Amino acid sequence: MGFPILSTVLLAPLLMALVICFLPRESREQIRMLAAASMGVATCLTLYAYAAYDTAAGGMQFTERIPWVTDLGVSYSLGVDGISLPMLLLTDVIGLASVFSSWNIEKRAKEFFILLLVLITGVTGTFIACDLFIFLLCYEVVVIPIYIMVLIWGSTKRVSKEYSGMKLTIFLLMGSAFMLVGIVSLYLGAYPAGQRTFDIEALIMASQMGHMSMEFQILVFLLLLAGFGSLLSMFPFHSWSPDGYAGAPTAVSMIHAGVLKKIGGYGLIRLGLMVLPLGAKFWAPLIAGLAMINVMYAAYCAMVQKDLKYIIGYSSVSHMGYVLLGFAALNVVSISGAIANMVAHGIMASLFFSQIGYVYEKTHMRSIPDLKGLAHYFPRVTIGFMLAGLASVGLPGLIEFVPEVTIFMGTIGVYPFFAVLAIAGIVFTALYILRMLAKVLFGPKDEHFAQYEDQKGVEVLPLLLLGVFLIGFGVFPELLMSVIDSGVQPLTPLLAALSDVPTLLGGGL
Amino acid sequence: MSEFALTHAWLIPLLPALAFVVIGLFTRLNKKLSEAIAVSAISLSFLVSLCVLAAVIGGPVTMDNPFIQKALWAKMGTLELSMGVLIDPMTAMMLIVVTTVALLVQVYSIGYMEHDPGAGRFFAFLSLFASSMLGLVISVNFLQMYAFWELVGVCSYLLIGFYYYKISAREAAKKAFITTRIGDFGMLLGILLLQITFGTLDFMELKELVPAYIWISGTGFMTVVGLLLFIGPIGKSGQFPLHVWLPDAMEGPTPVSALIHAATMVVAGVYLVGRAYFIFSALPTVMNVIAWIGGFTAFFAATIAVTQRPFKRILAYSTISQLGYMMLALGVGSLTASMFHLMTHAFFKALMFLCAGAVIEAMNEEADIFKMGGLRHRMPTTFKCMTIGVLAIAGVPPFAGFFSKDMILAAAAEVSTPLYLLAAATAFMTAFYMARLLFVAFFGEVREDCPAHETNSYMKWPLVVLAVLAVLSGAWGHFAGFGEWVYYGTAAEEHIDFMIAGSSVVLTFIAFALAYEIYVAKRFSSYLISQRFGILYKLSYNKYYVDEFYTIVRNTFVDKLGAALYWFDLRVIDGMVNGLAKGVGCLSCVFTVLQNGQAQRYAAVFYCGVIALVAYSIFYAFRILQLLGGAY
Amino acid sequence: MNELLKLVHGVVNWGMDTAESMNAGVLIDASVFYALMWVSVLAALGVVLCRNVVHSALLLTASFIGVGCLYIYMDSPFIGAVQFLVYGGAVAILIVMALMLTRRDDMAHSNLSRSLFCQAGAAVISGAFFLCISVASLMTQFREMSAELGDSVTGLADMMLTKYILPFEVAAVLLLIAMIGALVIAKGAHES
Amino acid sequence: MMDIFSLSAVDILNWSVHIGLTHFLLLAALLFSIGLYGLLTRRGIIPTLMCVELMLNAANINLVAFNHYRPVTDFSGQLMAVFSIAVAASEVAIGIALAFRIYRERGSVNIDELNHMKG
Repeated sequence: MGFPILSTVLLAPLLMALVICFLPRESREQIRMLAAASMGVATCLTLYAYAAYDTAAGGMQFTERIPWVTDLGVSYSLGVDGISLPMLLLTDVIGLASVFSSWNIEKRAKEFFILLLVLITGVTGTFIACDLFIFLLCYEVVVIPIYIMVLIWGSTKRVSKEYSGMKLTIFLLMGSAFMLVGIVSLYLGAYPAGQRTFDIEALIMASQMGHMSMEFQILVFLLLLAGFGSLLSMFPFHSWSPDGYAGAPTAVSMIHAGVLKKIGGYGLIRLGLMVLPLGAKFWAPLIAGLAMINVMYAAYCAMVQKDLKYIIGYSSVSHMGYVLLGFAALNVVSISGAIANMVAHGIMASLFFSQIGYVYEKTHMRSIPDLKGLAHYFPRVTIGFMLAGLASVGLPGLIEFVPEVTIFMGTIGVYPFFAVLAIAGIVFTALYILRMLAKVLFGPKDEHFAQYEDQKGVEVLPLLLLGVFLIGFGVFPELLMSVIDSGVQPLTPLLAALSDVPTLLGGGL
Repeated sequence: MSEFALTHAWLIPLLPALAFVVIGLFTRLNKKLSEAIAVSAISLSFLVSLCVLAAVIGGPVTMDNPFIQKALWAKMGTLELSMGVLIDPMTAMMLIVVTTVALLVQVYSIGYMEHDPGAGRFFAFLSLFASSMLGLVISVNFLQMYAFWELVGVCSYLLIGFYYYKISAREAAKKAFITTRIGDFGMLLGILLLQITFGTLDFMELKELVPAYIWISGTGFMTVVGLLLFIGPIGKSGQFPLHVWLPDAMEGPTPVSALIHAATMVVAGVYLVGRAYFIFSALPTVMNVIAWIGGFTAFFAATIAVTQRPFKRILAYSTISQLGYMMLALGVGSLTASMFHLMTHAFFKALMFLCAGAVIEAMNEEADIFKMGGLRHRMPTTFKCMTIGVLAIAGVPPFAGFFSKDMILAAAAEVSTPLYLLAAATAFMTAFYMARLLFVAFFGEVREDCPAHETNSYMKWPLVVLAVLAVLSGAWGHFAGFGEWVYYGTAAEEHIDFMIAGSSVVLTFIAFALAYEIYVAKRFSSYLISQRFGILYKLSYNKYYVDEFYTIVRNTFVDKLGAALYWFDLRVIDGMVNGLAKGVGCLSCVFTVLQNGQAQRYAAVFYCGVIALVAYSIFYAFRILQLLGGAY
Repeated sequence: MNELLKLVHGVVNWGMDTAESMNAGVLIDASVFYALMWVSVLAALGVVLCRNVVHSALLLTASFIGVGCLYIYMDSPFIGAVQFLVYGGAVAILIVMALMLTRRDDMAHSNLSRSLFCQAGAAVISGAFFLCISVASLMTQFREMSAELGDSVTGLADMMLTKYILPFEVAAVLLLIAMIGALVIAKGAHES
Repeated sequence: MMDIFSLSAVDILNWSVHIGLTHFLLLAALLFSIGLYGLLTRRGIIPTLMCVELMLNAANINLVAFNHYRPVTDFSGQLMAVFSIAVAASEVAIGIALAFRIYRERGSVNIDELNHMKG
């Protein structure tokens, strides 16, 4: 392929961050414009890649490979297949929306946009990396900017922003520590000393050739599960996500909820399932159990929250429970449902955070008792809230419906008890979302909000951008599903072979 | 022409959807333009559905071989979700009913919303509702029906909460959505079970697979699926346990109540049971459950309606009661009776709601019927239409209600007499509370402070049309052979069982006379009667405290449990995390003791190390000596 | 009680039969060694425990001299002489002079020691150290043989100037630097 | 050849009379631990220096003893002792100079105050 699309998508934000470094501090407008331009370029290229992706052929496309550290077997190799392409699209769309939603940052705008662009580059890198080394490298690149951005531009509500920044970073680093051990043992276990490599395709080949014993796979999968689980806010490791989001500035919580959590899910599928199928099958009942707890527990916690961002934090933990449930059922239908749900939740959560961010930016209020009757003065924000709220409730015609139904269809056969409880989750989700919408948006007029004007000009762009995808993928799910299907289809022989593998406690409920 | 209509039936839901998009995005603020777009869209749909009706009557399409069109919606591995159109006489009838009532309600709301700033938004939501209801009617598989089912639920949430500045309205909207959502949860489970056992959700395919499956492995599993599926209609059509949201839904504007909570949405549950009748009719236990829930809800709602004071609330409970009738008809095995009653009920209930709208607007938002009086002089047309409605619902012969209700009573009589007696008692009470409503509101002397005046023309003409339909639909349906047209299994020929019909007419007249005595002639004071019944009256007036019970349940199981879990989350899980951090902290302070700057302290530590080394080497002296090769 | 008797009886018999079998030289040797040992050890204890720092300085000199005599006892007179000269003379005097220069109020109890707890700790550590080294040295079997190496001074001299010439020169340089360094530090560089 | 675990009273007395290498090692160890004790307990700088000197002396004894009682061909032990004495002497010189300077700067010679290098 002539033009290296993926490298440009990866490096455009990074190069622009470098360019911004040399701009003077006062030229806020130029900085914003450049940041938006770079993200615009990246998004257009991703859209082109998404359109040009040949679903019939499937497999890795737009691949680029430059050997980097040959004796370690590390190569700068990028590539996109049915699973990572939707994630890449998600990253760029949310990245662009987050740039627009942090349009009127006054305090140190230059540093903010540099860190934001570095963050987006890191996240993009993790999704398109075909090489574990690059995957880890980009993942570590992500953690630092987030910490700095939470510390400087964060907000101290129930918990001080230092605390939430610290908690966020330490949890992610602890997770990545487990993941690192897992990946290194994968690297060592896959091939003998001579031909060791970090390339994911090769690792998949190794596991299919049976280089890794059953116990090895079970243990390494547990390590990866701890790493990716804490990223995906699985039950015991979920406590960072509500605090993290509440403390973070709008753009960071958008990217964090929207995309960073999905790295956990993507990693679980790419590394957990494809490379360690026996391990995945063994731990599947545990994941399903935790997922069910995830859904119900977070939904209940969201019920009693007072702060908007906390509700969305817990709701994202609850939705990740569905993704985990989809993954644990280990069949093509539920896994493609899980991936689609990740994309859906990404867009929905970032829309929610952009609207809350706007309200917080204007009124400096985020707790539900203070905000009432926003609909009178903020019609566009209300549309944003309603769209995101109804999507998270699973309204057909919006993005969340098809993935959720697919997960349920895939899971109810395998884990009936867990699935029924998780499905009961949709009632609770409806309860806390509608309760929030009712209290915040509707109700009698409140003169206090008269002084603030609604979104106009650039501030509406996040709503438009994410709204288009929310409704587009909702009314025509085939656009999203065909790509995901082509990514998950090659898994069918792998999953079929798993049917007789022993599982934890002899299979789930 | 008819072929064109059939193949383009998917236009019917699409047109109002386009209207919604156009109004929503562009003409929301311009009232006139958005009204025009909305009404024109729904009238186009009405025309197309007329053509469809013509095609169905003329053409080969019957209940057994419907016209089907399908398109792929989403494909995941082996699972294929598709959308499509399924036309059969039942669908055609429903299309006509929905489009007619929607058109008339939209015309009515032009007048009703004259000086309401949010009119554009109102018409947008009405169009969205119309498109999703029509989508539900023509759906070809369970998933499409479930999708539009939820969409209709959301539209009712948006429309009930239309006056969002009223706290009661937004709470009622939330309550409506949550209660129907609980019903949807059960239905979704049923659909999922169907999917994993039969691998498809398509009605026609299931029609062959389900009877075969039941014949092989008995009705055990399918009963569970049937009951789960029936939970959806209980939620949506306001049957007994989940009926609480319907009376509160009266918070919405009256056209909304007329369209959604009388004619269309609430009958979606009945329509689902009708559409999936091949599953339910094969399961005797489920049929029994449906019949008894329907019968009980009818009786239960009628007892409450008798003592209610607000105009629209009486109509709401009467809707629940009539829906109970339809479920009863389905439960006793007569799809024709239920669908026929659905059609006639849609017309006269919409008529009465619109009259209620006119009356309440005239009395500038005063809803309590005991504060109205003698409106028959001030609002003659409304009074005439209201009378027609009351006579129709009471089942007085020439009007629609008589034919459809008696068909249900006849069907019920064949199956089980207790059900018939329950239905007859409900018929008596219906006649009584409707007459009470009419006499209290329209008869008696005119109050001086009542500003009532006749409504403007936009609101009057739909009333008249509906009144005509309320009169003719019964007779036309009966004599034109609704039975041969919409049936399950064998075509049911129309006949009137004079015994049942006669007894129900007599009951109705007795009820009218009783109501006249109490409320017009004031022979017995209603207050005294209510005192004598004491407990019964209090129970009925407070709606058997079902709402309070649900609030208690929600408080304990949702709010308190949520608070407990959140406390657990903060204390235990966060506690562990913070504890870990503190642990590392104080571990480090153990080592700071060794670095306090005093040289001697460092020397002491140094020598401890030396001693340890020397001691170690002494114990392992011999091995070390071998290592050194004994060169000392 | 009777084992004790048996023990004493054994010792007495030993005393009698060694007396006549061993020639007087060995005993004299041993007594000289023990005398010198006790001198230096007691002096060292004095240095450590004595309250007045001047007394401890003088006792330090006594200890150096005791050790010097031990060197001579081990017939290496050159090292003994160097010991007397360098340690006994220079170092001890230097220390006493330093004490005088940094006089503070009452010299009587200037030699303060730290709290009892630290003393106990130090005692434990040094005791453990002594124990370890003594056990180690007792356990190892050294093939003892007092080689007749002849006069140590000439031996040392030619070794210093032939084989170890480099360390010899380095030691010289070291001493020079130490002297200059001491001057610079004591004088305070910035005043000059 | 001495195996200290199977000793009887007579052997001890025999051993104590014939002065051998181990006597000197024990002596040196005793002197060293006394010096160490002094080092750890003295407050002042000069007393600490004195104790350091003691410890160095103990080391020298060992050197000379090994040279004397061991079958060696040259005087490397004693040579080492000479050099160590040289080093010790210079060390004392510098130590005293530092002590003197600290006394003038700080006004006190107490070690506890000198913890500015605290971690």
